[in-house]
Parts: sequence; C-alpha cells; structure tokens
Amino acid sequence: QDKTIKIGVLTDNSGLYADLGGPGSTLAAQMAIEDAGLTAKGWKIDLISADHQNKPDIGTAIARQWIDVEKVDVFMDVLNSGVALAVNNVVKEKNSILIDTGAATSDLTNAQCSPNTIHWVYDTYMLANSTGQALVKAGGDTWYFLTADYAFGHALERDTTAVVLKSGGKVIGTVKHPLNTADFSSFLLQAQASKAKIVGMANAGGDTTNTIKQAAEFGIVSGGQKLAGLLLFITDVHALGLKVAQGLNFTETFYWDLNDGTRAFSKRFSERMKNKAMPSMVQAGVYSGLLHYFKALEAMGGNPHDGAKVVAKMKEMPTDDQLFGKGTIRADGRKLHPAYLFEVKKPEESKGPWDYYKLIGTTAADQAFRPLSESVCPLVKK
Amino acid sequence: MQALYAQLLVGLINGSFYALLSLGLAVIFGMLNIINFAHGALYMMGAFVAYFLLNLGGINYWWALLLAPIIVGIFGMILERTMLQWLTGLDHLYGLLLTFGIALIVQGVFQNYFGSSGLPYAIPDQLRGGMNLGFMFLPVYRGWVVVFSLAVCLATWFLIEKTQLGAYLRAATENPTLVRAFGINVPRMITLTYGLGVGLAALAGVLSAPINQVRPLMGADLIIVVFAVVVIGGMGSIMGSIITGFALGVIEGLTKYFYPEASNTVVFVLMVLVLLVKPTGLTGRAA
Amino acid sequence: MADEFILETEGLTKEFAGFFAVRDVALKVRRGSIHALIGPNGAGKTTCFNLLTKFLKPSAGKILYKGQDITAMAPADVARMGLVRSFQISAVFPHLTALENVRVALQRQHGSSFDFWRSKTVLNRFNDRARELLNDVGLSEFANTPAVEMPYGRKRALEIATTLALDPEMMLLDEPMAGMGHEDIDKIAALIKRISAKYTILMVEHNLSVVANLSDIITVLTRGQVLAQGHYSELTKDERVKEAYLGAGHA
Amino acid sequence: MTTLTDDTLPATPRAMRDEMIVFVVMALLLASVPFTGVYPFFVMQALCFALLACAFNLLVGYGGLLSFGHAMFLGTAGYCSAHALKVWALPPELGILVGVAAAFVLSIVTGYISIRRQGIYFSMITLALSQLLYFIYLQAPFTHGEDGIQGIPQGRMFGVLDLSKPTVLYYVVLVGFLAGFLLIVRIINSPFGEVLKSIRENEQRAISLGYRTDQYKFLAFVLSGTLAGFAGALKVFVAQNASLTDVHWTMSGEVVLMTLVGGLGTIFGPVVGAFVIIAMQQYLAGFGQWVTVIQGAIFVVCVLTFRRGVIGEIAHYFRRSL
Amino acid sequence: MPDTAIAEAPARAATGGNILQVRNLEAWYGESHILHGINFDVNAGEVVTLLGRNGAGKTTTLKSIMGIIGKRTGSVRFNNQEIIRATSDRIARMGVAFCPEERGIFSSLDVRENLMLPPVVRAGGLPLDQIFELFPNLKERLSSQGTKLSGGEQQMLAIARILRTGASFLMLDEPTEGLAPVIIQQIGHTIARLKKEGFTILLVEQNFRFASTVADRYYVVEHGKIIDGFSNSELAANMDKLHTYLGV
Ligand SMILES: Nc1ncnc2c1ncn2[C@@H]1O[C@H](COP(=O)(O)OP(=O)(O)OP(=O)(O)O)[C@@H](O)[C@H]1O
Ligand SMILES: Nc1ncnc2c1ncn2[C@@H]1O[C@H](COP(=O)(O)OP(=O)(O)OP(=O)(O)O)[C@@H](O)[C@H]1O
Ligand SMILES: [Mg+2]
Ligand SMILES: [Mg+2]
Repeated sequence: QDKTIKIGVLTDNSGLYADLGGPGSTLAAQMAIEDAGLTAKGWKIDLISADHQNKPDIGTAIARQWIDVEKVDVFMDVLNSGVALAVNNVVKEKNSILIDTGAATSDLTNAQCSPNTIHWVYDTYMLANSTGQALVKAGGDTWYFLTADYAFGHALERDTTAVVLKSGGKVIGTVKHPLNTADFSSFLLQAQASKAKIVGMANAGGDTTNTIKQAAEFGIVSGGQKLAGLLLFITDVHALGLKVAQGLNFTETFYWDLNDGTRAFSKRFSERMKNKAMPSMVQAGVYSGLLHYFKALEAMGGNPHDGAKVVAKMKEMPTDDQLFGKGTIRADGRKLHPAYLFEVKKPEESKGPWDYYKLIGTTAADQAFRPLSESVCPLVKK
Repeated sequence: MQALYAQLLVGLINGSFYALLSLGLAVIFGMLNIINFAHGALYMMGAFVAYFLLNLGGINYWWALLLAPIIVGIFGMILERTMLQWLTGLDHLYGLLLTFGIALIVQGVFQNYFGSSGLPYAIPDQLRGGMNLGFMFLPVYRGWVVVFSLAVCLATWFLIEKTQLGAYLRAATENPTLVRAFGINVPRMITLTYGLGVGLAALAGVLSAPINQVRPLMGADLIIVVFAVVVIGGMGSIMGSIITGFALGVIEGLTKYFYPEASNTVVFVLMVLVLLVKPTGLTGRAA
Repeated sequence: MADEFILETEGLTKEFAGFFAVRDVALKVRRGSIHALIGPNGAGKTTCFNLLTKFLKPSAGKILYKGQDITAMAPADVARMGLVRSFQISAVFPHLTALENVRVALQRQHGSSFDFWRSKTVLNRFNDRARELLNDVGLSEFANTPAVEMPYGRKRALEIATTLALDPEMMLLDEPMAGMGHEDIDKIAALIKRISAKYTILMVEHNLSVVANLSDIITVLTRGQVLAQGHYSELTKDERVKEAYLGAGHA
Repeated sequence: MTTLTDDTLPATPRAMRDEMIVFVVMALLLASVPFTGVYPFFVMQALCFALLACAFNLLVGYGGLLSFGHAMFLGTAGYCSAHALKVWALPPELGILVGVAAAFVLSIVTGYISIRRQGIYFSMITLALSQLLYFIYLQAPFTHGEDGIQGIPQGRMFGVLDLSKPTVLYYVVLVGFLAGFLLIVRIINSPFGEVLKSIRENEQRAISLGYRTDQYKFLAFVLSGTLAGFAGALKVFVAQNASLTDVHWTMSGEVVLMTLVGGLGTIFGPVVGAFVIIAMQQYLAGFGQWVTVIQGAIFVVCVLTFRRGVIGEIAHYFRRSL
Repeated sequence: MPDTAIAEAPARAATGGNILQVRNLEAWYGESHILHGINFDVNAGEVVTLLGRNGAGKTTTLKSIMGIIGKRTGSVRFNNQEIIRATSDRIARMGVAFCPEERGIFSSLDVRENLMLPPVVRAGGLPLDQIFELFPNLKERLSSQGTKLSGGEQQMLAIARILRTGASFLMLDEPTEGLAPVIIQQIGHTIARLKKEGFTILLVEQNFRFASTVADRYYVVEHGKIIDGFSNSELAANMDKLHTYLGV
C-alpha cells in the first residue's frame, strides 16, 4: 500500500483574508502532520501552499496543476466562496479531495455538493441560524439589516430573516450597501433612525470592521441598539480592539479559550505564529480536518489516491478532536459540530491579550446546520 | 426631511476625504504630470505612521497630524529622487506603472508585517463624543475633519494658484529643460512638490485613522474613486478637485439615501456624463 | 461668376471671448491665382485659414467654396472637396518615412483606407506616384528617411508634397518659407510657381521678396480686418500699409 | 502624446519577413507544448491573455488610444459565453460566438461614447465605463455575483472535438489564438493600419488630409474590443468559470502591464508579456505574502530599466521591428 | 535702480573684455555627433551673429552653451568661469539668457504668467512698460493663453520675457522668424539699444539682411565647425564667400 500523502493549502496569503487563513493555515496543517504521528509509522507526508489571490481562475489553475503535476491529494482551507466553488468543481472532476474550512457559502454542501468535498467549519446558513435565533430569544426581536449588495450578502440576509421570523422576531428595514464601502455613516444613520433593537451586518471583511468602528463613533451601541455580526472572526475583533468591538454578538464554531483542549492547541499555535496570534476557526479547522483525514487513511491502511473513496471513509467515521469535540460528517459533506454564540467583552473584563469572548449560547450540532430535509444536494437520499 | 439633512452633512464629511486625497493627486498630476498610483499606499502609510507614533513613540494625534505627513513626505521625496525622476518626459503610462509597482511593494510589506485586517487607532480624547444636532447625531471628530480639511485645501490652493510656484510648476511640466534654462532648479522643485502631494495623502491618512481601520489595503480600495474625482474636476485643476471632492461626497450621500445600491457606481456614471459634456472635466484646461 | 472665384467669404468673423481676431472679412480668391495674405503679427491670418478649413467655427459670416456654402462642414469633408491646407508649424507624420507620408495622402484619394483585412503591400502601387511627387519637391534622396530626421526646410517641402498628393483644387499655405535657408526658399518658391498653373493658392508669408515675386494679388489684413488689396507695387506705395506692416525703413 | 513605442525602428519589407519567421517559430514552439511536459493549462491560460494583450496593443500601440477598461470586453464575453454554454446549453462554437457578439456590441456602444475623448481622458472614460459594468455584473443575477458562473460544461466543438480532453482543448485554444493573432498582425500591416499609425502620429494633419479620424479610431476600437471578447470566450473553456475578476479594473491594469512588459507597439511583445505575467502569478503563488512585493519590484525594475519591454529591447538591440 | 545697473554694465564690459570663450566644443544628440569642435569668442558689449545653413549646428551651439544638450565636451568659459559642466539653472543665474527658436511658450500659462516666468537674476532688466512699448500686441493679449497667440506674437513674447530678467548675455535663436517687417525693424532697434546699454548678444540668424543691420561680427558654422569669421567692416569684402557658404 502506498503511504505517501501530499497536502495542498490553497489560501489567501496576501489579501484581505490572509490573517484568518493564510500562513496560519499552513502552520495548522504543519502541526496536524506533526501531531498525527503518521511519519513515525512510515508515512511520507508533504505539504505545499499557495496564494490564490482571491481569484477563481488563479485558484482553478493552481488546483489543476497541483493535481496533475504535483499529485496533491487533499486541498485545505480554500477560503473565499468564489474560489472554493471553482476548486470544488476541479476537485470533483479530477476525483481529488477538498476539505474546505474557509469558505462561507452553504452551496458547497447544497446545490453544488460533491462526493469529494467536505465543508468543515461553518457556513452562511449556520451563521444566520445561530446568531438570529439566539438574539431573538434574548429579546432582540426587531431587526435592521445592513446588507452587502451581492449574492453573499443577499443570502445571509435572506437566511437570517427567515430565522428571525420563525423565532417570532420582526425585520423592520434593510439597506443594501455596495461591496467595499469605506464609509457607513449614511447607512448607520438610517439604522439608528429605525430604532430596531438589533442591527444585523450581513456583510464581511473590511465592510464589517468599518461598520463596527463607525457604529461606535455614531453611538449606535451606547444608544441601546445591539450590533450583530453575521460573519466575523477573532482576527477582526483583534484588529478593532475591545474598545470598539465590545458588546458585539456573533457566532463561531471555535474559540481558543473554550476548554483545555482548545487552550493547549492554541498556545502551541500562537507560539509559532509570527505575530503571536491565536488561531482563527478557519485555521483550527485545517488542523482538525487533516487529523480526521489522516485517521481515515490510516484505517484504510494506505493512500488509495481516490478522493471519493477517502471522503466516503471519512464520512463513515465519527470525528473527534481537541478543537471541535465529537462530531460527524453528513452525506452532503457537511461536518457537524456545535455553534457558539459569543459576545465581545468590555475592555475591563478582558484579562489579557486575545481574551475577547464571553460565551452566551450554544446551538447543538444537530440544530446548528441546514437540516437534510431542506437540502437539494443530490447525494442526499430522500 | 431631517434624514435628508443628515445625509447631506455626512456626505460633506466624506467629501472632505475625497477632496484632500484628490487634491494631493491633482497637485502631483497637474504639476508634475505623474499619475500617482501610489497615492492610496501613501495615504495608508500616513495612517500607519500615526499608529506607530502613538504606540511606539507615545506621540499623540496632534503631533501625528504634523509629523506623519512630513515623514511620509520625505519618503515620497526619496521615491521621487531615486525613481520617478528618471521618467520625466516619458508618457504618463510609465509613471502610472512605476507608482503602481511602488504601491504593490509598500502594501505588500505592510501586509507582511501587520496582517491585513488592520490595527485600531482611537479618536483623540479632545474630539471624542458627539453633538445632537436635532436632525442627527454628529460625532465631534467628523466635524473636525470637515473644518480641518477645508482649511488645508484652501491653503494648498493658495500656495499653488496664487503664488509664482504654480506657474513654475506648470511650465516645468510642459518644458522642464527650458524652465531650468531660466534659472530655476527644476529637479529640486519637483521633488519638493511631490513631497507636498504625498504629504497631503498622508495627512488624509492620519485624519482617517480614527474613523476607518488602519489597514494595508485601506488606500487601494479608495484610489480609483479618488482618480475619478480628479478626472471629473479636470485633471490637474486644484480648485476643480477640491470642489468635486466635496460635491461627490454629497452626491454619494444622497444616492446612499435614495438608491443605496448605486452609491458606488454613481461616481462613474457622473464621470462618464461629465466627460461626455465637458471633455476636459469640469474646470480642466485644454489637454 | 461663381466660376471666376473659387473661394469667397462674406462677413467672416471670429471672436475669442470678446476679442475679434477676424472681423467682417470679405475675401475673393480668383481661380488659378496665387493670392497672398499678409499683415502684421496677430492680424488674423492663421485664424482666417483655420476658419476656411473649418478647424475653427466662424462666429458669423459665410464661406463659399466653388459656389457651395461650406460654412457648416467638418474639416475632413472640406479637405475632401479639394481645399487643403498646410500648417504654420510644420506638420508631418514624424515616424513615417517621406514616402509613407505622401502615400498616406494618396491612399485617402484612392480609397482602401478602411481595408483592415488586406496587406499593406497593396499600397505599393502608390509608390511610383509618391516618388514622382517627392521628386517634384526635391526630396528624392529622402524617400526612405523618417520625417523626424529631416532638416526643417525639407519637412516643409514634404508637407507640400503630401498636400499635392491629394490633388487639391486649392491650397492654403501658412508661411511655407518660415525658417528655411535661402536655397530652400528659392526651391519652394519655384515649386509654388510651377504648381500654381494647376491649383489655386492662398498663402500667408512674411518674406516680402517671396510675396513680391510670387503673388498675383495681395490682401493686407490688420487687426482682423482687410486694410487694402492690390498688387505688390501698388501696396508698397500705400502709406497705411507701410505704417502697419512694411515699416518705415521699407523702400 | 509622447511616444510610448520605440519608433526609431524601421518598418521595411525586411521587418515583415522577420515577423513571419518569428511567427512560425512561435507557432511551432506552441504546437509542441503537449509533447514537452510543460503544463498545458498554464500555457492555455497564458494564450488567452496573450490574445487579449495583443488586442489591447492594437489599440494603444498602433492607434495611440490607451484603454483602461479592456477587461470589460474580456469579462462580458466570458459571462455571455458561460451563460450560453451553461444555461442555454449551446454547443461550444455557438457559445464562443455569443461571447464575441456580446463584446462586439459592447465595443460599439462604449466606442461611440469614448472615441472622441483625447489622451488621458480617453483612458479615464473607458475606465469609468468598465467600472460601471463591473458594478452591474456584481449585482446582476445571471453572473452569480462574487461566486461567478461555475462548472461550465466544455462540450464537443462541432460535435466532434471533445474539449474536456486537455490535448484537444489545447489545440483548439492554440488555433483560436493563432487565428486571432494573425488577424491582428494583418490589421497592423494593412492599409487601414497605415492610416491608424498616421493618425496616432499627427491627428490634425490627418484631418487636414481629409481623413475622418474618428471613424478610423472607432473601427480600431471595435476590432480591438471584439478580439478581446474572443479571448474572453476562449478563456471560459480553459478556466471553466467566469468571475468578477475578469471585469475588475485590476484586470484592465494587468493587460496594460503584460503589454508593457513584453513591449508596447511590438507585434510579439504582448504575447511574451502575457506569458511572463501569468508565469509570475503561477510561480510566485508559493511565495506566500511576498507575492505582491515581488510583483511590484518587477514592475519597478521593468519601468526603470527595460522600458521598451522584453521584445522591444531585443528588437531595439538588433534594430529590427518585431 | 535699473539705471544704476545699466550704467555699471559698460564698465564691466570694458574691464572684462572677453565675456564668452568657446573652445573645442563638441556635442552629441544621443548617438549622433553634431558639433565637432567649435571655437569662438564673444567680447563684452558686442553683437555676434552665427550664420550657417539649415542643420549646420547653430542652435546646437547655443544649447550647448546653455547646458541643455545631454553630452558635450570641450570648454566654455563665461566671465572666466568654466561652465561646460554646470547645470543650466546655474548658468542662467550667472546671467545668461536664452530665447529658443521654437519659442517655448507655455500653453498652460497665460501671457502674463509666461512673461513673468523667468526669475530676475539681477537688476538691470527692462521694466514692463518698456517691454510693452516694444511689443504693444502683448499688452493687449495679457490674459490670453500663451499658445493662443499668433505665431509672431509668440516670438515677441519669447524675446520679451528674457529682457526682463536682467541677464546681461542674451542668446537669441532666429528672433525674426515669422515676424512682420515692422516688427523686425523694431527688434533691430531693440538690439541696438540693448547693446548700447551694455548687453552682449549672441545671435543666430537666417535673415542675413536683418543680421547685417545689427551685428558687429559674424561666424560661419558648417557641419558643426566654425569655418570662417569676420567683422562687419569686412563684410563687403567677404560677400562672395558668403554666397558660397549660404547660397544667399
Ligand atoms: N484660440 C484663440 N483664442 C484666443 N485668441 C486667439 C486664438 N487664436 C488666435 N487668437 C488671437 O487672434 C489674433 C490673430 O491670430 P492669428 O494667429 O490669426 O494671427 P496671424 O495673422 O496668423 O499672425 P502671425 O503672422 O503672427 O502668425 C492674435 O492676436 C491671437 O492672439
Ligand atoms: N533632437 C535631435 N536629435 C537628433 N538630431 C538632431 C536633433 N536636433 C537637431 N539635430 C540635428 O543636428 C544638426 C544640427 O541642428 P541644429 O538645430 O543645431 O541646426 P541649425 O544650424 O540651428 O539649423 P536651422 O537653421 O535649421 O535652425 C542637424 O543635422 C539636425 O538634424
Ligand atoms: Mg499665423
Ligand atoms: Mg536652429
């Protein structure tokens, strides 16, 4: 049996998302290789990484070349939905494996699901569901959306609206802003005027951080409204600083300070990072996903270099690791684990660097993601 | 109606950033004939320098407002002396490419060392808080930005249009050899002017640090819009870009209110329209 | 009568923001003549040319060319009717060779200028005619020299050859001799004389000996208006012309 | 406009022979790629961009019109072809036709708006138009926003050529590229091309010779835009997706870079430039965060030291026109 | 003030004697070697004219003196100072002014700005009212864009603006090109007057008739060399030679 494995971390090394994936993802993959202990058992594991620059065509070109020339077995990270969907296609065509830990789009396990792809960490449906449900339950029953005006924002808004309505809340307004808006004051004024209890940010990246920063300036939070981030990462909170970010609510599936297991891993990780950053959930997902992949290969006794077969094996086995706890992988490729609703601490509550979150709610693994009954994925037998 | 006033005011605030940035660009383009693609990167550097001054040197916002433009300006002058200088007399395109390359380098280096999500910079204590104007809540800092940038814009306009300097610069753009043969040290003057334009970009960077995240790509996102402002105003026209900067802020503000989906597009629609009606921009001199 | 005068203007006026560069000019150019337009600097001669060839729009007045009103036409169309100009600052295609410069004009005359699917070797059929034209202006040995590398005087000659290639009916020459050495001046003057058999020529020139030798009739312009018109010998006696243009020292 | 191109080179019959020789060498080299072990997808991608750059070069290098919005033709054709192939399930040849037709129509509209503008204003109005289009595509439902149109079927060309086979696809793309390239070379060396060059040299003089210069510039614009669209349509088969990247202004910028790196106003320059830039993106992808820095440094060095571009410098050295 | 400066000038001329000394001047445009060793002198208070056919190298000589030719070797001494390696702005501030043949009017400046552009390098320039007296056209068109002027007006402007600077050594490249006979006469008078006031003038002319009314001495340039030189008094005797040199 062949005991060689080649892992490719395809991520954004130089752009907007380099902090939450990027070199940190490569490090996480490296740590997974070290921790799996396979090399000691005679396996040979190679790791390469590349920058897709957030361009789908560069992403697919690299993916093809990696499969054809470099003989890469598994793609990790692949954040950015556009790139992920493009790579998803290539991987399926060439029977390779994609364990996506970075992209948000829930299409990866729905309309575009594939027997070669596992979506590991989070997706838009889950974010909307968890954050929306929890906030309405906590009394935030009137919502106003700031929505990025493109497919991703629309989907996030649509999904969250559904959840809010189902939980008994009301959406009293929405404003669509263009992608990459530098100034949100106009939109924030409208949100402020609406008097909604929750201002939901159906946007991402720089749009979200700018919204938050300017919301602080315009006194949105001090005026009694709550900001809900629908897609936010710990790296964003770090960049904003607690003074500005305090009081924010949002969902993640991993936080370094959840339990002993996460703390132990994160401490090791952060020591090896150039800027001593704690791992983001995307990076944590790379580690966890790879460990499971190794487990499956070990169980198969060697690497068959057959993506669909390995993924099927991975779906068969329950997952269990320090970072995401016990979980399973569904037929549609969705990895299931609990989702946590966090609130950002006030500066005075924080005990040290990277001590940012308070856990305020947990959605169980089987509740957090899109139920199979709503799925249009052809892999799901009905 | 009240909401409309609020949007107008907010638009004016944004306009002051556009004005300040496009002013620097207009100085550099109009006087030196360089399409300075590095402007966004230098704006970003201004914000970062302010951040370093505060966090490494304990130097506060007010000093940063003075020091950051000088520091970045000197950096700009070094760029000019070592690289841009060699392009005099060549087509615009080369300057554009060179500065584009410089922008990539600067942004890349900053990204490498400071990540891409950015760093926090707080509003100075004296300018914290806000006023309730009845129709809106106006953060004091924003008010300050409008007043201060207006003052800087007018001062620059005076320096360039009302002193001999402007005439020297414009003449030097056209025929540097001859101007030099009249006894003016053209290379030095150009270096200083580039420094001035760059300093203005850095100043805008410092002003925006407390409002936006201090991010390596903060300027890259803005640069195309600022170019549009300069073009609409009439390339190289100082007053044109000041007025267009403020006006565009207001128009954008109104679009955000009436049809927010189009607020990013409106500037380009405007640019097409203006160029169709007045081929050299609103106040542009003949090309 | 339209036959006698190839070009006529009525009340031709051009105003630049309150300044009248050309005011109420009535000009009649006789077919087949060499007509000179002289006048002090800033009198409006070049502006007149620009108006006639439609590079400027008149503020008022009418231009008749071959009996047809061309006041509202586009510059390229006027050129197509056979009214072609040269420029005061020499205008050639600097990086084309002299031969190619002339060929560009011939090509316009004989079509095929939109053919992007054919090889340019079809243009070689113009080479003979182009050489002939170059020969006429004494540029034979420059045929394969790019225009930039030619001395100034030769560029003027090239410009004239290019203009001739269009086989125009009327040529407007703006200071064709400016900046030329003496030998060239004589050459070009002879050339103009020769071609005037076939074409009507309207010419602006400050070189008085050229004007005296070449022109059939002279119009003197000052401050945008016609001051006098007549033969050289008449005009040199006219006190007003002496004062405004020729200067006191002129005999 | 000060000269962008190296005009000191002679344009003699010898030049046309040199061009043919280099062309044959290039075609043979490219045709042998599948036998060399060089990764064909990389070459195909580069070929698409090379065609785009050549089309762009036709406009700027020979017409003196610097378009800063050429990505709009690439992207529009890409989206339209992709939509035709995926949603309407058209065969590949018709898919390409749809894309090219879309680019053709777009170039007529944008050309009509922009062609009367001079110099930098022309660049800016094309930039503005392409930005407008970018925002439209960002929001239009059929483009699928950020995600783009994914998983485009490659199909069988003329019912026989199975494009999902890399080698077949490679030769189809190569033939498409060579055809486009030859057409461009022909345009440059045509009677029309001569007029175009003279307009670039001295527009006033061309007008005074009776040329309605706007019409020539317009035709050049439409030809260039349509050919750029052809590149976009071919690219759909290679990348199997159509995304916003292709309409973003940075793409327009990249085209300028490719052309400049290879040599503006040279016939082969844009091809070389496209290969250099695409290779850079591919091979630098492994350098992590230093990618942009390296790229930037290369541009700076290029502008400062080899301003004529790779081919331009070579041509200048041998005093040949290539 | 100007008066005193003008009064001083002749004194300077008298003591200085030789104001410009050009030795073995060679110059290149890129690869092409244009000047092959130019030698001549200009004495203070003189009007010296360079004659020669088109392309002989007259303009190049002036430009080399002014320091605006890329590559030049040899020696140029101005007021006994070597300036062959000086930058053009330094040469200008030493009191050399240059009026180029292509006029060099700035289109982005209006006439007033064009006129006021060259900085005053020392006292003694012509005051504005005298300039307007010389060139009344300019006064009328003061706020017009520089290149909107007629060809001749541009020439006037180009001359006028260097008269203002107070430079005492003027280099005029074909100042009469494109000018009406009246104006040419005026320029002749101006040159004569400037000479009287102590200016030194180096002139390049094609218009031999004009040159003969103002020049003290002539040099003939051919193929980048000075091939002959004579004073105004020797003119008649040299007429034949001139014919062959210039084809006059
Ligand atoms: N576009 C313009 N805008 C404003 N004034 C102009 C413009 N063009 C010409 N003028 C003015 O009109 C007058 C006539 O100019 P024109 O060029 O016709 O003179 P000209 O007779 O050709 O003189 P010259 O012999 O010096 O060439 C001048 O005073 C000039 O300044
Ligand atoms: N920029 C240039 N590049 C290359 N060669 C040049 C350049 N300018 C002038 N020359 C060449 O240098 C030689 C001398 O030119 P120069 O201008 O000095 O002549 P000139 O005596 O002033 O003639 P003219 O009477 O026509 O003004 C000519 O052969 C000319 O072709
Ligand atoms: Mg004139
Ligand atoms: Mg000369």
